[in-house]
Amino acid sequence: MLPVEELFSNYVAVLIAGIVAFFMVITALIASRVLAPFSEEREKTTTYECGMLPLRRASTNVGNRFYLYAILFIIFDVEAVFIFPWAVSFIGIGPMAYWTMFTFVIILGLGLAYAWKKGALQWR
Amino acid sequence: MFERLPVPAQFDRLIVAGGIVTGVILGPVFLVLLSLLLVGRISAPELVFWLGFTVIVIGALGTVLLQNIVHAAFALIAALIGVAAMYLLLASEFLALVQVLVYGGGVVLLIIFALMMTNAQDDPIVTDGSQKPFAFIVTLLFGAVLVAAAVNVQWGAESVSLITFRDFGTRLFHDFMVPVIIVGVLLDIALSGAIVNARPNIEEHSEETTQ
Amino acid sequence: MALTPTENTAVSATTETDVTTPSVPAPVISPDSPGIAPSEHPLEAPRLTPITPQPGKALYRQLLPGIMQVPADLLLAASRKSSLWPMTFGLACCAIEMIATYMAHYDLDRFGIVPWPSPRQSDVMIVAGTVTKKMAPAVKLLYEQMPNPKWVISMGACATNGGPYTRYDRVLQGVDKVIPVDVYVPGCPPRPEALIDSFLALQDQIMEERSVEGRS
Amino acid sequence: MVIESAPDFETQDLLINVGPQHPSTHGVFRMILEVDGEIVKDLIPHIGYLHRGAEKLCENNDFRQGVGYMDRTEYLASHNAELSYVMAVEALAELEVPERAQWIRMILCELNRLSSHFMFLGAFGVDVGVFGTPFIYAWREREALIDLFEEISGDRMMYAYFRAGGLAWEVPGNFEERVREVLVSTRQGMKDFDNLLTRNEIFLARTKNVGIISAEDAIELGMSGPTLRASGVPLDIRKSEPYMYYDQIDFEVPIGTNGDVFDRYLVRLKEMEQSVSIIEQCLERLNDGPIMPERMPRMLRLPEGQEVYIRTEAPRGEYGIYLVSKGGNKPWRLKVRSACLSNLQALRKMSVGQYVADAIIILGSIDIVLSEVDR
Amino acid sequence: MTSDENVDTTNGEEASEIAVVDSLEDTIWPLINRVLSSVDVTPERGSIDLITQIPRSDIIRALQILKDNEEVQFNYLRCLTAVDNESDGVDVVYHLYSIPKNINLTVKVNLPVDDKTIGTATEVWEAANWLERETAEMFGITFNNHPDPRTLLMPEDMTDTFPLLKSHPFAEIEILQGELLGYDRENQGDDE
Amino acid sequence: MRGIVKSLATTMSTFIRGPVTRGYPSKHRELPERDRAFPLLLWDKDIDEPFCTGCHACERACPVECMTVIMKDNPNHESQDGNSKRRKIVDEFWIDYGRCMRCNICVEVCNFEAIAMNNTWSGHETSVYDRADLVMDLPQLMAQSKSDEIQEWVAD
Amino acid sequence: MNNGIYGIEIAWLDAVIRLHIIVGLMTVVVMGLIYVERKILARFQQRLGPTRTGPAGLLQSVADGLKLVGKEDLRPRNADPWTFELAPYMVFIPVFLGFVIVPFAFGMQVRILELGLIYFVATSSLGIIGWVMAGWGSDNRYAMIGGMRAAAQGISYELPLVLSLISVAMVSQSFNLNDIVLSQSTYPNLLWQPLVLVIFIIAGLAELNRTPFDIPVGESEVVGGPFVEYSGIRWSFFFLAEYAALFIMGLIFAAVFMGGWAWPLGEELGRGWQILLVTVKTSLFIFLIFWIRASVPRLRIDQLMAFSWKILLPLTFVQVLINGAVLVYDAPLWILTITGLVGIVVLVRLIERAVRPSPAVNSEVVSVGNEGAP
Amino acid sequence: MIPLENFLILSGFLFAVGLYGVLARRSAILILMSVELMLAGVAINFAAFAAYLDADGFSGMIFALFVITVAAAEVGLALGIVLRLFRERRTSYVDAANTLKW
Ligand code: SF4
Ligand code: SF4
Ligand code: SF4
Repeated sequence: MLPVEELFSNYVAVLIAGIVAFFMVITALIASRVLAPFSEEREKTTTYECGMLPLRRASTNVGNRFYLYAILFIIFDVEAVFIFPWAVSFIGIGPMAYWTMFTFVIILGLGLAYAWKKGALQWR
Repeated sequence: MFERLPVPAQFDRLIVAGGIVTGVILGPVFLVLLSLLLVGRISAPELVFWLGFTVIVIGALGTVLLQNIVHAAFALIAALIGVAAMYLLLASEFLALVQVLVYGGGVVLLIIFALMMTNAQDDPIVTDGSQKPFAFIVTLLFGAVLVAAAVNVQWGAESVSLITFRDFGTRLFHDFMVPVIIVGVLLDIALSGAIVNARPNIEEHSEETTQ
Repeated sequence: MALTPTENTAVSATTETDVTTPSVPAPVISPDSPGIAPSEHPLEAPRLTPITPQPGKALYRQLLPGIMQVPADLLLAASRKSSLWPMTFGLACCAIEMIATYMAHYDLDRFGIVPWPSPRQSDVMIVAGTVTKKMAPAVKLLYEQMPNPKWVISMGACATNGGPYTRYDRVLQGVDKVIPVDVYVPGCPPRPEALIDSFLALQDQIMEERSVEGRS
Repeated sequence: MVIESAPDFETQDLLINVGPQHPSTHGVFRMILEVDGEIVKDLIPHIGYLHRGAEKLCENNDFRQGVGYMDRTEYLASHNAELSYVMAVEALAELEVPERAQWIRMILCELNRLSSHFMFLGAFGVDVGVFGTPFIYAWREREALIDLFEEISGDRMMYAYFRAGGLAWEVPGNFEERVREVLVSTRQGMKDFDNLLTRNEIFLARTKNVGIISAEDAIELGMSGPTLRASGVPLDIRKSEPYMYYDQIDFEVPIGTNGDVFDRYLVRLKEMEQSVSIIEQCLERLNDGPIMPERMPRMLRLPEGQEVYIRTEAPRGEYGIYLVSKGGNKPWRLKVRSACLSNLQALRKMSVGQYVADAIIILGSIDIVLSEVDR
Repeated sequence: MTSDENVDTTNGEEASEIAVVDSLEDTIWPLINRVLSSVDVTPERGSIDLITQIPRSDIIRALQILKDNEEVQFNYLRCLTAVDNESDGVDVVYHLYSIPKNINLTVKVNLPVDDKTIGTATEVWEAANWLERETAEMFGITFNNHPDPRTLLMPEDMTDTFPLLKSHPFAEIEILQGELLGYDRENQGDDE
Repeated sequence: MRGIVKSLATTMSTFIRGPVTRGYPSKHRELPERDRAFPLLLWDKDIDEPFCTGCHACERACPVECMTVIMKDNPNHESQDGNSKRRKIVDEFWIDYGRCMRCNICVEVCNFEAIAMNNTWSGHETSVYDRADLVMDLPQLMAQSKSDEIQEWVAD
Repeated sequence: MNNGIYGIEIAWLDAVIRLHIIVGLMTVVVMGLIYVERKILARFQQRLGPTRTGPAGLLQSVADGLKLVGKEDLRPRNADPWTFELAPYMVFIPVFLGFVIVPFAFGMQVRILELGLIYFVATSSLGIIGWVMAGWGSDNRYAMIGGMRAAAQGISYELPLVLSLISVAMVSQSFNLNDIVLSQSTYPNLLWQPLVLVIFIIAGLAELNRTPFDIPVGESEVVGGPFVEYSGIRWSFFFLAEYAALFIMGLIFAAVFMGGWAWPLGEELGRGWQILLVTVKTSLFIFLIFWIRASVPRLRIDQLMAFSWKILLPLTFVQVLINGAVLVYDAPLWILTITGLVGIVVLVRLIERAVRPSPAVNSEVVSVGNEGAP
Repeated sequence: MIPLENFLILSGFLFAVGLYGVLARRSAILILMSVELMLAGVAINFAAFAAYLDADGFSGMIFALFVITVAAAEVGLALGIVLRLFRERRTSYVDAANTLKW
């Protein structure tokens, strides 16, 4: 096979895996629908809240701590994206590529340090 | 008569859930494509392309049309995963995976966090003249121009060339060293900007609440 | 005297419930007996109304009628009885003995019984302890939130009929006033072994009632 | 531009309802947490889900029957609860308890303290998040203790063994060997706990400097028992107002310095060591003799117009019985002073400003018994 | 002074407590009397602790003095409860303890049946908060200025009766045996 | 980290120590002789009648009022040419096991040593499907004693 | 592209067959894992674990599964129907996709992807969306908090995981799992990368939401996290996904650090040996996870985040740079071993320092003597 | 094989839909999401041209990578601003931000 075709065939396997998993779930759901009892009691579908009726609708704001971490994550995820190709090619290119990446990592390390100092890593 | 049918009331949920999404929309597309494939009218990559195309169209339209913002965010994931499939068809495994990694795991999550934080649920209904008709016309015109440009030009290329990952890395770090470092600086700037903006400012916040 | 149609249906309905839920005693013995004092408090009645369990229906009974239903019933009942997941739900002193039953010396895990915190994932509710009138609505709601099929074990004197605290008017005289109970374990508190015994009894009951519509 | 259906953009603080059915509320306690991004801004406790009128029922029952209700009030340390009750009755009826009965009572109370603290350790370990293991270790040891109690009194939890004037019946013949045997396994269990939790970094990170309450606040809120002593107040009724023969026994009262959750844990662990030594000393002094006073009326009647407030050091703190008699064989008023109720009052003060997860271990560190709180 | 004939110093209390009882008369009462000189106090002897009667109007002030005074420092509120004496009204009882001085005191206030209101001790000790809430809903006592006068133990909708009052009835027992189960003496064929 | 390693070592040591489970339904542990399950009536083997005279002492002393006793004249009394010394004897006796709190008071107050706590496993394996089944009547209460299944333990 | 029967390429058929084998294998292994976990945890806790369903309790998981199929599955009234219903798919499918790359033995995998490790990371990052969907869709506070926590934890520990995998890939000079395994036929990577091994295990625990990082599902706080409202079969898919992910993580561990099927026997030996080797190595990882679960408390969310961002991330960065330096200047590999061990010591020190913030607030229990209260 | 036009049409479609979203929606977060769509379309364009027309150079691929990168950074920064807007104004609608100084 040509390399391109091999790539396709590999990812077709991924597609099929997704479809297989999907059908697994849906088959089980149908089996459950057939085998399981059902009833239409109204109280049954109230939101579980430790035995009490729900206080308010749940969707209220959930702190922006998580948000700061998500921003950090994206930045460093992107960094990892640049490290991926570097990791398998830097030996071939030589020290220059290494020092490029060194600088890159240090720059982002400074970013992390800045975030640290600014208290973005602190919960409170 | 219908109430005597042995179909439980919940049964429709199944159809609603997995059903409509894949069974009703994707399913026929998939079946048509598969039968086309079987009779040899299209090739496997084309099948994947059209499948991905459908996903992207649904996802993109969902993103801009759905009322519920959280649903729109989930539709965005579908669109972006479809885009990843496109990268695969363009023989760039790496870009596809990066697309999933950065968007699926990162950007969409960030958007969802922002939604949760701002407690935004629905797009508001605007009464005194919406921009929607205007936006629609502009979009239509713009899209027509793009499509016309794409179709009318003879591009001349017929096959995709594969790029090995190692070559990609070599090129990137051989020829694009300075841009890479600039990207690093850019990321730093984005990081600090985002932190400065999003960091809860305690004093301000308390002032806010007391007002 | 001929029964009017409505009376007729009412009678058949009650007999049906008797068949399907043989273990649920009538909540009030009789109106004129000096049994339970009728509730004097105006607000008490709505919160303490017993649940009338809606029998669950399973689709396979319609799809696989007759001979096919038997193995399906058997298989389901056998798996249900070996994987009874109780809700972690302790009310009072009996809860301590219930915990003891989960622990190393008695180890309910041997029977496939593992506690889950949410009613959505549990099959059995062990009412272990005194159900007060303040708690009764919560017990009721939790029972209702459990998906079918579900069972209730009333553990200890308090859950059975108020036990030592039955004379205090803030205490519910038995949890079967609000939810249907399948197995009663006496004792104050019952030994862990007694609780295990009640699980065995429940397993027997599940096997026996495996083909009764609405019970499994 | 007019926006018609602008959604509710008020930043609401999330209200989380914990309990009455929740794996870590130790029964039917309920609290509503007002949370701002994982940090507790306010905590509203709700109790009373187990209020079952033990005090009222005791007023209707005579003194022998009351013992059973006391058992059920403090079901993790029934001996200690019975002790307060019978001591109150003895104080009013002017009964003299024979020496042997006192020593046996002391041994049993301390053993019960051990078993109750084991329960705390187990539940606390689970609250902190170990999957079941501490609970199971705790019950392994508790089971040995419970077996012993069962051999003595016949029941695993509700002993009904102390009677006004002495004990219901004589302990079995091999009592001393059995106690020593149990102490061996108890020591092993304590060591297991020490190894499992005390030095574990995650445990330390979770418990240190969490839920601090100062000594002044603790006293102001009427806390007692290990929860108070963890804040550095060496108040132990066995020392300050000795009852039974605690003044003849040599033991120490561990106190904490920081008043945080870890101190409460460690104080209890150390207290268990002291209990073991107390039991050993008691065993040495145990001698033969009667277990009931010579002349016991068949039906106890108390003098008119008397009252007494008896306090003892139960595992959770001061367990007080306020007994008012107006003659007859039933108490006129019986009030159980519950240590847990007062300790629980401090929960709000300890939890505000902490994380949600901390609120749960703070609750665990108070070690409440709901039927004592609500009675 | 109702007093000591009821207190037998050899009544089975332990040695140390005997010592405490002995010293009650000599030390604590003069001390309290001195401290509360501005208040009208009536002493009484309990079995172990000293009991003082304080009139309702002075009670919070007296408690504050007892807490703040350097000589006694009753900084610990052990217990707060009430006793229903039927026609004689309701006694509110405070059990105080001084950790620094290791002394106990019981303070009693009598409230008439028709006006069960009293000031709140939460101003003095925070510990009184829940205890007063409990006492309030059990006896129907109103604690004026209580910071948080919600119900504590009762169900929210059953706060109109007060279970610890003597007049509160017990519930009927549901009995499943004997005649109620259909046992009929006549049918048993006894030789009655 | 070292503390975590110590924790791991502790769990491993219990891993090696082996299970402590008592295999309950297959193996019944020996119960202590004082075990208190539920009260039972005793049977006087010599005369073939229950010890109980139906004197109501236990009924009155029971804190939870779960007993009902009905007394009758003993047909087997000496005055009626019987061989029994009991003038009165129990006619009917119910104990509601569902409410009994196993406090042992009924045993202590009985002047005739006619009632005892069941200290065998049969007293604990009493799960029922209907709570009315928990009310034991006279034959059920005496069956165990008649068949010599319980070893009575009396506090001295 | 014409090598197909009726236009379907062999590769497709091949993939379908292999994936169906995987489906069977996964089901059996997951059931086995659940059973084994219960048994092992029981043993750690001196219990017996399931014994009564089938011989030695072997059928326990089967019974559980069957019961869950026969259990009513509810959807809360207030839940968002689309999100609620689609969440099980979004959780399960990404996990299942991971099976495409994992090698069981020589030639025994679904596909050899050139960028296998990146693929693994990308799919596992998709799963987080499913958790958030479940949490948000349930309209339940616990679920919501659990979902948010899961997301925050997932993203925080993905970075150390990615970077540790990059470190290994640098040594093996490939992201292809097959090449990585082959490159270890003499020395496994764990020799060169001990620090990375530790970080991988920690981050793997966090990605799998296992103790001590199970705060999204912590029973004592959020009652089961995002899945509180799920019942019956839907819930069981979350469970299935969790254990399948555990299995995959174990296989990745075996392949990346322990030399998969290659080390120490090489690829000449038969399939049986290779499978045995992989099984042993995977079980090692899984047993370690169960062991940790039985012994260690749960972290708090802020500690968990701080641990990842302040300790693990800098350490992995340093490790990547050191790897690069050693490899680019062709220095001997044992330097990496030494730096790795030093790194572990640093990690231990950092953890211990983080636990005791400052000696001033350190508390000790002191005893008073016999003189009683003041 | 798939003709290049298909990809170009797709990218044009994505860009146009994104444009519609930017113009028609009010919530700042939705606008950001639409911008993401537009950027994805652009990136597909780059990649497609690189794959079809630039057999050995693949600068287009690298550019697509940079686009993805920059898009991620943009989202992070922009959402930071949205959050700020939300905190100051209690809304996330762009119309509320029309006053420059507040
Ligand atoms: S039955 Fe007895 S042990 Fe159980 S809860 Fe009631 S009083 Fe407590
Ligand atoms: S058992 Fe004893 S006390 Fe009870 S009625 Fe019979 S004889 Fe009397
Ligand atoms: S043991 Fe106690 S509760 Fe039971 S019947 Fe006897 S006296 Fe009544």
